[in-house]
Amino acid sequence: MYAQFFHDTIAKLKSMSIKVKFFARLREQFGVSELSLAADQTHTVLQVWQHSTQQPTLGLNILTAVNMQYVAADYPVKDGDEVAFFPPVTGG
Amino acid sequence: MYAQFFHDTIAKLKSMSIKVKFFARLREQFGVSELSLAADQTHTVLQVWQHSTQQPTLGLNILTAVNMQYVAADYPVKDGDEVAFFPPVTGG
Amino acid sequence: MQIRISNSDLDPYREIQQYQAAQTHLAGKYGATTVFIGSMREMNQDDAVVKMQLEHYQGMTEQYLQGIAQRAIDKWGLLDVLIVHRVGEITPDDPIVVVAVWSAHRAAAYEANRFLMEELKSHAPFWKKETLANKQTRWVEKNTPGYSS
Amino acid sequence: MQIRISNSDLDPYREIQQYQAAQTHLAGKYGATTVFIGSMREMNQDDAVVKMQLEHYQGMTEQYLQGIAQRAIDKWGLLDVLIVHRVGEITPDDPIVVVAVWSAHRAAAYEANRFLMEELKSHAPFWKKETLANKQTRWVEKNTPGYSS
Repeated sequence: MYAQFFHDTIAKLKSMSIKVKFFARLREQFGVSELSLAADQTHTVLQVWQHSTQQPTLGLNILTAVNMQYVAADYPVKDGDEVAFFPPVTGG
Repeated sequence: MYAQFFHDTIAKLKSMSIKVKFFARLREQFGVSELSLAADQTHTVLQVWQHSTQQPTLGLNILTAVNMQYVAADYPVKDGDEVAFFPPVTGG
Repeated sequence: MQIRISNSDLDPYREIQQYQAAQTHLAGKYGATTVFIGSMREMNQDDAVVKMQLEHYQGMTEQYLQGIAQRAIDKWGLLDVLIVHRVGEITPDDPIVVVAVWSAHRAAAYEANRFLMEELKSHAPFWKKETLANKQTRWVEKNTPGYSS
Repeated sequence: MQIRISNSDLDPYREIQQYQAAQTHLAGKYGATTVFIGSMREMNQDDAVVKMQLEHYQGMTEQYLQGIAQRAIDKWGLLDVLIVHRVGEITPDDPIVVVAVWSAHRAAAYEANRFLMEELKSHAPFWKKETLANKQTRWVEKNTPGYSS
């Protein structure tokens, strides 16, 4: 019982926030590569963007990923997720 | 005048025949890789084939070249030409 | 299959040779190997470029490249795939990416290699920041087309 | 451009590296290099093959390959082309042909490389005679298709 309580609490503490990442031009523009958001403020990728950048809209050419998978702006975000925003990719 | 005569004669001697080459399976089949034909017996690639192999027809999959360029069986052959016959190519 | 992100100088041909030599399952099985090597040019969009910073999204990049390599292996029945991509600071003539594909026959090797490069260029999270001869810097935000019209 | 017929063992990656290193005009100009390497497989048409004799029409082969290399350079504006083809006796896993193309951009490099291999396979005067595991010999008289349907 006691062990279960600790297990649950640690799991909660670990996942009580959303990790937000910015890359390349966006990282420079916002002056930050990574920040944490409280999970209760956010329900979609767009809302994560709004809360973390204070910008109402997400530029059409900005790419979005949750847990390292490409997703659309209306994708639901949950506790412990890693959400990333970045400009068009130019590898190779 | 004299020099011109020698020049013409040497040119004639050098080119009084047609060089015939066989490759791969054809070389093995006819037991010869190269032979010479008198130029006056032959007018086309097909005739070169007939005279050098004693076979009346040229197999459809046999490739023919004159002076190292692909040509058709009715291509005219002249003194000094190199005529080659070979099976489908399989390089690479 | 190997996917590798390299923070230091790449020797593309040695990468391939060493990888191939270690893949004993390949010996005698592959009839076709295709290789693509992308290298840094000294000019881009009519400007002289003196250096370039290559950034990537660690974790997502590897996962993405593994995904496309596996898709290519499944789709074309490839024998093996190697992808090595450079990150960090590079100068003109430096290799940026190596994609090598081993296959029984050439059609699969050509098509899979091109598929991998198009997917990598379109979706793998890498970014390039150029430093021009006049010291200005700029983010590259578009690629050249992969298929000529 | 270099066209070479080799009667001895080929080290394909070293061939490319050495050739490229000698082409100082390439430095900083090429963004894309494509390579095709054809190698001998231990199986052909469901039979185990122990060795192979590669024959060519000396003179015509070189002339033909130079012709297609020049056509590719002209058509795609390539920076350079290297073709090396093995002749003589080889065993499984040995390289048979190397085609390398240097270009500013990748579309040209991919398309030209494939064009060169298809032309080489269809028309360059080379022939293969296989020796099977049961000691039988046979001339190969058809190639696998270059484009998958």
